[in-house]
Amino acid sequence: MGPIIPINDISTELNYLIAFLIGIGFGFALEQAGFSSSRKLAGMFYGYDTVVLKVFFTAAITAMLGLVFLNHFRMIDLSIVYVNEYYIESAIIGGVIMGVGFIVGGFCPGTGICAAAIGKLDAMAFLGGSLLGILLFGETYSLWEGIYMKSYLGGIKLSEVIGISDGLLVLAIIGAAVLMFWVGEWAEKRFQRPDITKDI
Amino acid sequence: MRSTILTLGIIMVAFFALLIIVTSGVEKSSFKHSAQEMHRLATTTDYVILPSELAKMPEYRLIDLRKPKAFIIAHKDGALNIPVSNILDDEFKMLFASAVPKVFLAHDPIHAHETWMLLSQLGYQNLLVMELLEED
Amino acid sequence: MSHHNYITGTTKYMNPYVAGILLGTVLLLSFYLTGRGLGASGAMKSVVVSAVDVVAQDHAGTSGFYSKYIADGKNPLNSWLVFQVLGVLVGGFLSGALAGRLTWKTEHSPNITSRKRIMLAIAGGVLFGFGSQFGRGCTSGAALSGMATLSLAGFVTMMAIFGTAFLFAYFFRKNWI
Amino acid sequence: MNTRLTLSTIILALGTVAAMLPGKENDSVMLNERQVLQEMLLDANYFSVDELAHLLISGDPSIQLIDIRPAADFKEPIRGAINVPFDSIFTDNFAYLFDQGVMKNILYSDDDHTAAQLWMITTQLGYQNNYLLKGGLTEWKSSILDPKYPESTAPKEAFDLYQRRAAASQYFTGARALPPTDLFKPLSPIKRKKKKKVEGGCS
Repeated sequence: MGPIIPINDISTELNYLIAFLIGIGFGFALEQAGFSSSRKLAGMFYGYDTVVLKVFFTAAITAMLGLVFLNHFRMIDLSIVYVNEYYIESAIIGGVIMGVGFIVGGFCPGTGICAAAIGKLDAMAFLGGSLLGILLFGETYSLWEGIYMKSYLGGIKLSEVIGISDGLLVLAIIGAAVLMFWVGEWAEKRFQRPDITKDI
Repeated sequence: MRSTILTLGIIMVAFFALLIIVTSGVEKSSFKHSAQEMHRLATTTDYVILPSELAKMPEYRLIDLRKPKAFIIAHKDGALNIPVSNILDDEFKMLFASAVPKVFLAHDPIHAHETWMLLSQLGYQNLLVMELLEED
Repeated sequence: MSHHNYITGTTKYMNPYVAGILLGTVLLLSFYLTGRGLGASGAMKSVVVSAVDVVAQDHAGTSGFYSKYIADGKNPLNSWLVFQVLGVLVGGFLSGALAGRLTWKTEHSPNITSRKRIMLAIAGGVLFGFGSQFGRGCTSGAALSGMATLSLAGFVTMMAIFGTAFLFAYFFRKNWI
Repeated sequence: MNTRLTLSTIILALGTVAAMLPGKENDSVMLNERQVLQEMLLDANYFSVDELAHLLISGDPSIQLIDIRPAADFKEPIRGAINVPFDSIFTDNFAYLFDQGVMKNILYSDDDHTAAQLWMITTQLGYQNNYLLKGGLTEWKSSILDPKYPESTAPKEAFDLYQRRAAASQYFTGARALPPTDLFKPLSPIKRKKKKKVEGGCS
């Protein structure tokens, strides 16, 4: 019965070891997908390389389907699994700032770490910048505290908000993703840039 | 690329197979009602009957929940002895599932009410509890 | 040749869909084992918090932001995400080594210089770091893991990140194309 | 067939299956019927009125008395009891009271009827540390507050028991008895150890 560690009160050391192993898998998958290249990541927004879209949605759907099925066969207790807490304002503002940061910097923290691991200097600069950004937020936290804590809605699920079952929502997302994959491959042909794709 | 897909496929199938093996050992509950439903059922159902009401019923089955030893010493006529510890035995499933009203004799009210809750939650119906004092 | 794969001799990445399934399986495994998803910015915050704690302990103890991570004398570096991110470093390195992608280089469009690229990367990092704290997680922690658990926060953050990036893509096209 | 089409077909098929699965609540920490039966048969889950009197007199800080009678009937409770009406256990969200790992909750009502029902519900939900007072308030009043002098033919044990009960009665009703409010303890919601929501996220 999952999640195994919180239910069975497994020791912290083993928990950290598992964290490390999961991290290895995470890093390996990101690097293999090509997320260690900022131009490949940015290609998503210009249509010449939609690998981000494909990997991101395939991964999310794999995990979603897995959770729905594991829950159905009572292998995981979804009521224990962490569901991100929703604060309307801070989620949107944070997302917008991250969006600008993404197109300017070309990485997100996870991919930046992965790219830094294989020696990309721009990724290391990006990570340094991220640390600065976090420090900046920490130092100016009192200015944002009001809006950061505003409109707390708890860990709610989209399926609860719309009022449909988890499975139906997953099917809808899969439908949207299949469409996006198709558009993505079409865009890759339409906005093809052999000079860039050869380079990376 | 095809070999990569094959390898990944094997890894994933093995992973799920492992999960199924690990979790198959867990006993599944066969409760029909959730805790909330049981709460509603318990607050809305009056399942306690008096001996006078029992006399008016055309058909019923008395079930004595005490230990066999106490049952042998003294028991009501026609009562069937099912100790609380044996209440989930397979041989009684047919009896509980039948439409005949089943009347638990509450020599020990706590166990009688608990038995009623347990069996009701498993979806059995027509369960009643008759409160008795030990002297009766 | 900077790109030389020691195994296959090519520079090909994994098929994105296969890589996605691999990533999704890792994510699912994380949920199954620990009940939580993946993340990256949380570990970086731990680094920042512990650095602030070393440099200015009083300041860290009184700040509303830092104090919750160092309360009761706990070490912010002693966290699940920090170990997970160490794993990401190792995993990324392993994959890069296997595929022959280990090189010191700065990737940028021919239209801009390396120096400009580094400056932009720092600027983007500052924004991303700031935003990840504001939004309670980055693309992996909030968007990917959030979406996998169907959480509303995950979808909203994902839409905000990618929507904004698409909107601003036009203004930064010179850096990438 | 290329990878996209293969993948699309597979995930659409799986998604359709997922959409058809009945949406049900997962109950992994809940007990199944056999485990509930085991708990029912465990004597340790029941307190007699004499044991309760002993615990109260010795001032055991780990017990929490919960009176589950309707709020309108909440009069003359056992000292220190708080009122959680049985009807409102789900509506008013008292779960934190029943689902915790520190205090021993002793449930009682007028008799065994509703208290046993509540105990069954909490037990089945997998909540721990809930106990049942045998005989309820009726038994408490007749045995502890107003003990009967045993007949002269009764065995010696009955007299010993009467002695103890008379002393307890003196303690709970006598002039030295403290006003009931003094023993009210502030309740802090304590999460049960086992089913702790995972802390996560990337923030």
